[in-house]
Amino acid sequence: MELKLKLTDYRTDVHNNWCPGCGDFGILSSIQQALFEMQLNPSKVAIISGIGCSAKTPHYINGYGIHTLHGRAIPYATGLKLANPELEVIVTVGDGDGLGIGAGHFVHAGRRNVDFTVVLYNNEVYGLTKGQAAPTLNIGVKTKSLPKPNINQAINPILLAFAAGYTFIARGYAYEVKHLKELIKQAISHKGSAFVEVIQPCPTYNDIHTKEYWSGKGNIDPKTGKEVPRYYKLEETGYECIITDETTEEEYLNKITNFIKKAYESGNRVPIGVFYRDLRFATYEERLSSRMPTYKISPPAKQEIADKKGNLITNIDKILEEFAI
Amino acid sequence: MELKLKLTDYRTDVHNNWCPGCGDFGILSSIQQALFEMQLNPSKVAIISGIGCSAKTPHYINGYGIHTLHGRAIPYATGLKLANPELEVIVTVGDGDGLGIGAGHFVHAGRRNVDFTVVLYNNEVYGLTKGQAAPTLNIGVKTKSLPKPNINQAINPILLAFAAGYTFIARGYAYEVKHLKELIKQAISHKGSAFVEVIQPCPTYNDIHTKEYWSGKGNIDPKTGKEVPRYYKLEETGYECIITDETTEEEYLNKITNFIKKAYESGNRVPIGVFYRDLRFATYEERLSSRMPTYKISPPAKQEIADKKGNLITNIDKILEEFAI
Amino acid sequence: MSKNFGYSWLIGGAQGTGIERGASIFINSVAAAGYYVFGKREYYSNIMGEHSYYYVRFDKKPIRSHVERYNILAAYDAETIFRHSTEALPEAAIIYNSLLKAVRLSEIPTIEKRLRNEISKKFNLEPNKLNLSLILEEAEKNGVKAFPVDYTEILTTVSKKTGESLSELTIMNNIIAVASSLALLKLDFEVLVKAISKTFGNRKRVIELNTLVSELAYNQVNSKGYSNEFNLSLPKLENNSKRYILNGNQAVAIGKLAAGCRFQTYYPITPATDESNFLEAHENIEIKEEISNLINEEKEFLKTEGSIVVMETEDEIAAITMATGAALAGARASTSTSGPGFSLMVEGLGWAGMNEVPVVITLYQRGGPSTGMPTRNEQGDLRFAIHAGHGEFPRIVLAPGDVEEAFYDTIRAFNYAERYQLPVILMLDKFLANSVKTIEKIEANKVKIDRGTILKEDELLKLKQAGKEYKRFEFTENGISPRVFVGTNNAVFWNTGDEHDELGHITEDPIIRDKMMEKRMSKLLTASKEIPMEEKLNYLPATKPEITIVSWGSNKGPILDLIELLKDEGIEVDYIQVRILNPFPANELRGLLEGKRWVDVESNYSAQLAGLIRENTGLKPNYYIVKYNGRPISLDELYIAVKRTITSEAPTRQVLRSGA
Amino acid sequence: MSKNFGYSWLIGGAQGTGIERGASIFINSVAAAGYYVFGKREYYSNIMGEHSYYYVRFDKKPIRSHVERYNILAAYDAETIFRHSTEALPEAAIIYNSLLKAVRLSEIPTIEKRLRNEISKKFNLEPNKLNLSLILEEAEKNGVKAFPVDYTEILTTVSKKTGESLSELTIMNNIIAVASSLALLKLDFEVLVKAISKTFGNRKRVIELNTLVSELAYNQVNSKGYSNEFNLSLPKLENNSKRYILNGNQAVAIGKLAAGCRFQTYYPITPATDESNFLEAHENIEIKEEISNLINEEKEFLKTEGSIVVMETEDEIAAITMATGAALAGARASTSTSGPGFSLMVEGLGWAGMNEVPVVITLYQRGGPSTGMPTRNEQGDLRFAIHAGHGEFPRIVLAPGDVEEAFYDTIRAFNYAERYQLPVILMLDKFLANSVKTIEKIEANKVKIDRGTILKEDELLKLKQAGKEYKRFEFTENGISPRVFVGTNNAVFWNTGDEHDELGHITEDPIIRDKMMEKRMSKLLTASKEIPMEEKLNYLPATKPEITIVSWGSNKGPILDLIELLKDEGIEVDYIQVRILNPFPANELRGLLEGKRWVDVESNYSAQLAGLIRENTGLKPNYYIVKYNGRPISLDELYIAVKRTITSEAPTRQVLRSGA
Ligand SMILES: Cc1ncc(C[n+]2csc(CCOP(=O)(O)OP(=O)(O)O)c2C)c(N)n1
Ligand SMILES: Cc1ncc(C[n+]2csc(CCOP(=O)(O)OP(=O)(O)O)c2C)c(N)n1
Ligand code: SF4
Ligand code: SF4
Ligand SMILES: [Mg+2]
Ligand SMILES: [Mg+2]
Repeated sequence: MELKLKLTDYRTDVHNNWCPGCGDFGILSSIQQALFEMQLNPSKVAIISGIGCSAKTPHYINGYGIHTLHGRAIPYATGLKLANPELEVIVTVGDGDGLGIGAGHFVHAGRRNVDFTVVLYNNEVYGLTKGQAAPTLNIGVKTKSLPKPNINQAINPILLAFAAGYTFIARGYAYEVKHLKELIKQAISHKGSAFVEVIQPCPTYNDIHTKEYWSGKGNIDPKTGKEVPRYYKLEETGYECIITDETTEEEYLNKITNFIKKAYESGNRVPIGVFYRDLRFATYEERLSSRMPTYKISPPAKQEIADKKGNLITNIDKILEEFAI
Repeated sequence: MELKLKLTDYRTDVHNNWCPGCGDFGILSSIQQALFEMQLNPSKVAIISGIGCSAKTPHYINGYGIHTLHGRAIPYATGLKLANPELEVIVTVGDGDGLGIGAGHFVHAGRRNVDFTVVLYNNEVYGLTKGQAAPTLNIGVKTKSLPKPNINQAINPILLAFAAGYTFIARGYAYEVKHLKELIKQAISHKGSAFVEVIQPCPTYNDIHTKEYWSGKGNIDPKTGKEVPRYYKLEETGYECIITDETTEEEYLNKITNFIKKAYESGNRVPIGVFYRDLRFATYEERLSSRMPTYKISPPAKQEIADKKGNLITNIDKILEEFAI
Repeated sequence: MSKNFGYSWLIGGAQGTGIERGASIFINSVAAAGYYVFGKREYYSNIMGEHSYYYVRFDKKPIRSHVERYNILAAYDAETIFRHSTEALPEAAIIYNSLLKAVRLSEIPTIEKRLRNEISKKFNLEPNKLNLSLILEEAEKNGVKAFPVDYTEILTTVSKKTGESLSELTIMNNIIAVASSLALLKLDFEVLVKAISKTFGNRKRVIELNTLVSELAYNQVNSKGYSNEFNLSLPKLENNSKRYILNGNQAVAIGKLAAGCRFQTYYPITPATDESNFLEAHENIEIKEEISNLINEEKEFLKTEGSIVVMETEDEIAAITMATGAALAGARASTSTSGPGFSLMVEGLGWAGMNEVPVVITLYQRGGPSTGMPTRNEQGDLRFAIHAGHGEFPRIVLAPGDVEEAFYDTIRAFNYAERYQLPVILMLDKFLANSVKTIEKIEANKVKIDRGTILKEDELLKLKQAGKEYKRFEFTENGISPRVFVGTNNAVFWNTGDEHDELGHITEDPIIRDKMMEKRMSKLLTASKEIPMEEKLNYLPATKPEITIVSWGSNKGPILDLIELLKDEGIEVDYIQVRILNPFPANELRGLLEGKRWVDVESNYSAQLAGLIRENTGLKPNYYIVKYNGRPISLDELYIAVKRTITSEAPTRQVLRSGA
Repeated sequence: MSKNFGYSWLIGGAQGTGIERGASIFINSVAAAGYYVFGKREYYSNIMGEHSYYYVRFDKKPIRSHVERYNILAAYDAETIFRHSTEALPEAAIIYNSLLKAVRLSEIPTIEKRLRNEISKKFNLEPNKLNLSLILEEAEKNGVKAFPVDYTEILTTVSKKTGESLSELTIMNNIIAVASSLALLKLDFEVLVKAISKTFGNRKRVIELNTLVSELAYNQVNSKGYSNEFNLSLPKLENNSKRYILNGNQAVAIGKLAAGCRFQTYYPITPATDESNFLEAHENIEIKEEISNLINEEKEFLKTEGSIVVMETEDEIAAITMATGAALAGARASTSTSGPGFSLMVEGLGWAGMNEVPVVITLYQRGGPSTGMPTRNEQGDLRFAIHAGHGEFPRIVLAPGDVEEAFYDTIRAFNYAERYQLPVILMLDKFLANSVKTIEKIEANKVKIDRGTILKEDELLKLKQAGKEYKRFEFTENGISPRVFVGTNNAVFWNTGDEHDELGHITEDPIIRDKMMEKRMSKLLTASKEIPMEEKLNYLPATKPEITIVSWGSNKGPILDLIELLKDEGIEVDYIQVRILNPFPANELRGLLEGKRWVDVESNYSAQLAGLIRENTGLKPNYYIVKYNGRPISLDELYIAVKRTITSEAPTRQVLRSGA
């Protein structure tokens, strides 16, 4: 039965009400294309979002779509995935959502390494509430809806993800759809918690880091005299950072050092691509299996709990014995 | 008037109910000694804690003592300090408190650089709730009250503080009271958010990283054949990492790289001392002043708002004019 | 109908195309012409593209509510007309962009499927067959006048004259709609010109362009003879009194500044953010000149005036706890949020209650539950505000009913907070927050500032010298212990969320526990005794009331208008507005209600106020009128519903369902 | 008094010195001798050093509560006696460590200042003058027998015999106290030996040592003739029925396993953590043998049985949202917390309500507000549980009254959650959670498993083939739409906290909004209709009741014991225990209460249940009996208070204040 799924099978007919030119369109389409190229069964896909412009994503994707609470997409996704590990779970969060109100969950997800993918829509603003500074906006910057320049330092999402323990860390750009799609595919394929930051222009509120800015407006290559984009692809520079059980202490420190340098690059040369892959850690699902041998074949959502007459089938008698006199 | 304050002036007569041998005693006494040596006026000191064994600290210090909610000491402290910047504010948090439930606030405090000191009591467990794994406990470790080994990766507090943007980062050891006291004094003197992680043995629940462990039990120096402590003092190795406005990009990356190496050191050689100082950033109070010229001389808590008869003195007429027809 | 209700105007268009700005110019114009206005906004939780509209009613007498139908619909997109055509009053005008006549219903993706089907059904045509012309024809059959305006012509002319590109100018569709409306109403053009200037402040170029566009619109409307065809007009009224146009958000923000609030925290959330934005824009505070001169003699530094720190926090947990921290230091401190944010503040609220910290929370209700309908109205959080938090602790909950009360109650909120040392929740809703109204005056000193008992350095020194310890939670007769700001010399104290002794240290002693619990709770009793009746509730008695309306919050607007309307018909009704919801004015209310026929009016599903009344007095309303579709109660639907209670035709529970 | 109340025993000591373990051995011993037991724990929020005690009552008939006074006090530190000496019954025994006679009150830092003053005053001696001897003398004057036991001698002997160091052995003070008590009671030594074995499982060495210590304690007590001096004894009863000793935490945990809960989240908090720890310790689940054989034939994989995932989350926000995520996937999922944690769960609760997700929250109440008294009792969260969350959404709140109900209601909680697709809050309190009781049996199949309507892959295929879309929130008569687990083939759906259409997509359409709101809320009506009366409330009618007691939750224990006590005196009272608090059984309750004299009994300050009753029925109790000092209601104080209502001497409100 060769029922190849079409790209349109990953779309819904819900009216999309993002602003014209919003970077979110690029991210949405990267995700849809990734799902399509991986030919994932929509009924086995769950897209989980928080609250914000970005959080409307699930409604536009044909798959189980769980639009949750501001900042809480990650724990919802964790519960869903751990209850039924056969699901392919993708978490789509805004920068306010994921790193503002949701910073705590973001950090703690890194500690677990649940096998899911977190895509962070970084537009440096709170889109849906009309352009306040997000935690990724640099200090001193004044985007158009701010009354005064921002007085908080920015979070570096790549570095924070690393400090938190994510085992796959990448950055994409919303308008590099093909590249981003590949990153998302890699992130999905990665076993463990994968983090993909996406630079997402918000034409409505972020007048600093616009599409034009990223495409290179005013960024003249002294050699060619031409405008060059303000980002470059890591893989084109030969950069790679993979940590395995074989990596020696010294290699590790070297790799990490290189990684940190890349994580810090900013200004006119912002790297996109895969920053970091750590293959040393078991997924949370595997960790659970080590304690509960039946976990994988019979995860929480798949266990029978009653017979057909509704009689419970759990053997509690043995447990009650502990309390018998 | 030379009324020198005595060490006992920083103590209360509240019965201390920590377990015998708890590392918290060492931290408490380091703080008291630091306050004493700095001769701070108890009425200008505020000690703010969350919830946990560690959180009982304020009750034992003679100073304004604000014992708040689990995970929330940092925002309480932020409000207090910004409303009255003349206060010396010290935040004492547990590792569950500060990095578990409080991880979000911890990260966001780093972005502000409010001029206060955060002391993290790292005992790797949730003391007051009877020994569950704290986010600083390594994966695979089974302390005595855990039914099974821990299945979460640990947070590295030094690295997380760095990623978050703290401008002073140090680590002390609860039983090195003198050394710790000096760290706390430096942290208090630092202009901006200072973070001091303290390795804190919990004899009741942490049977892995005990006082004996840190003192060197079983850690034989191959040369001398003697047991040597599992920690060493950074300053004794000549390490220093100070970032200023003069630091070049390259120097910066080198320093950071060294810092990261130190932050990663573990096992039998754990560094204590000052890891990082960043002098480039204005404090939050200064940032506020740049927007509100009267902020420093007339901060929120010090402004008059009514005349003696209770008539409000704010000139709202001018504002109302905006709405007049 | 139109006579009783004054004039109604509605402007609609896609979010992000200047609906609010347009409405604001319109409002400023009619207000400048001497009319009282009431304006309300309806919009989606969306940044661009979804349908948004602004409703304005204006009259010679004060008004405070809306009706469901309009005299003029000003539209520049097709969707507005598809949605609102049937709400027209018999002789209403519809101003539309003549270019859009061919647009079909099926071409408008932002109209919900259900509504599309309904419209399609109503006109008995498939969505791809039903175009705007047909809609307008139908309207005209019902007596409506449809006035095509050539938007493109106007903008092209402006483009030619000024050199601005046509695409940049499309943002001015809004002003064409506004100017055309005012031209129809035959309003003096100069009034509009002034309103434009006022609206755009010192942005000269923008003012020029808008004025030019307006002129062309006036010309078109007049030259086409529309203004003659339309029978309403707006003569300029003689009126010398100064008036203001304010909404609830603004009234609270100004109230906070006036009250001396000097520390505000917030995490962005609709419809609360506007309050904080306003404060941020006014963060540098001036002191009244006479006082500032006075103070200068004493304190040099006050010459420089003051400021309010407005903090955007990482979440609402930080917002309430940070504000509480600031309050401990002695600043009047507050935070502002709506339902989802308030849900996160609950633990912090309890800590403030336990530690007797005066902190004020403005709670702007919106459509719930959960994320609900972020930009729509509801009064669904009453019970939650009263019971939020585990365990029992005192709090005061108050709910102003209109813009004026919002201002005064904000000051009172801080007074209650400091006098009784507890958290105060000031409840508004989206309707009150986002609706503007003409108000006659704000009497800044009507409410005095009362900070309660605070011990200062010198008093504490005396205490010390007398060998006494300062006890933050000293047991007292009325439950109130003198407060000290953190940082005050000659004292220290402790706070803890745990039960504590008088010093503030943890205790589990059952006797101290009982005393401390009773001390805390007794403050509600003290407050109940001290707060005068008129702050607790508004009672508008009638000589021979047919029924008594009991309600709270923003329903006040339509209720007051209804009372006038009924009076015109010779019908009298009573009205009780409960303003302090906790501690509940049980005795006062029982006194007023016993033996009366009464109807409970609320914008929520469960009639929460009625529940509260019954819990506290045992009394039950004869009728319920509730609404929970996210739209505020309109005067006309309320009129029908209340009249049915008077004639006893009403079922016990009536659900109001109007609103687009 | 002692006759009516059976026997009471109290063991006290510093936290961390084995009080609970000792009590457990004592309980196992008297239970093994055939007695019914009731045991309750009182302890500080502290790890080591503060005073903790365990109270055990035992009798030949079932008992479920405590009295304030004891027959035996078993102490091995001085503090216990300083604190509890005056609670002795006239002929009670106090077992103490003879070495401690010289300890003075002033030497005990863990006694609160207030209490120290009180004791000092009572004995009219300064704390540094008042030593244990004096206390004991005073007790003896009142008829108490003080029995010094030489703890050191026993331990020294053991040390010599076994080679264990004396300091390691001090942890066994607890067993000396226990064994001495049992010796006094002349309990067959073998019974104790068995209880020790049972308690320590396979830790052989520990069993040996404890047995040895016990033997020496028995010898000392007997050789000194204490057992003869003490007039109570515990003959072994003939009793073949199997019994269990369980507390509320355990009953809920076992209930969750039985109910098929397969995903539990928690963030550590007293007194909820024990439940999750229990589940963690039983994370690998066995299926009933007969079923597992049956299933093997069909499904190979089930041979391996199942498991419950127990997640320690980063906070309570993650706990509720993670559990909700798991519930969406189809697992029966729950979380467990107490007040502070529940305060953080409020937003997540609303989302579950809005999205109709079956999730169960066990809410263990403790002394509030705020951090309050983490290890003490209260029923202060009732209103909060019912109203938590902004906006209005359906939830079911139920409160079992004892260990058995805790088990059955836990299963029902999951049934309600899945049948009505909503969050269910199962309320207990510290008293019920931490108190043990003898129970006769647990009938595992008394409550059937009801998962509500769930569409599976094949049914969805049929729907699909019929060209129909699966609608997660389909409008239905009773408000319940068939559910599908995320991951089920042939379907997808959407969830959102925003108001939504039948598919689950955001909508702000006022008509759909009304319908969806009504659909959601109507589920409460459906539940009200379907849930049988006996699950909503327990009614214990009397033929000629002098008064009706109305209460909820753990007060059931003392109330039932009181009813028996009064019956012995020929006094009859009625008892209504409200078990489902939301939706409130208003009609049922009105029917039962109308025209009756009744007294409301609650462990909180505001009499929250009474408020609920009045809100829902208009009825008001004649009397209130409340308690909020953190200690559960004792049988004796309740006896006095209720009797005063019968004789009409009672004031309207009586506050109970007993407990140490
Ligand atoms: C608890 C809570 N607080 C506040 C809000 C209001 N809110 C809605 S969206 C949003 C911010 C969105 O910003 P971001 O996460 O960056 O997403 P974007 O819109 O930029 O994609 C906020 C604060 C909310 N929904 N819930
Ligand atoms: C909201 C909330 N959740 C849970 C608790 C229960 N609780 C009290 S202390 C504590 C953990 C303390 O651990 P840590 O912060 O490491 O401090 P320590 O006791 O180890 O010093 C917890 C979870 C609480 N008080 N509040
Ligand atoms: S506000 Fe910004 S992020 Fe939101 S939809 Fe518009 S462009 Fe996109
Ligand atoms: S439990 Fe651990 S951290 Fe807490 S007081 Fe005891 S030793 Fe210290
Ligand atoms: Mg954003
Ligand atoms: Mg800890």
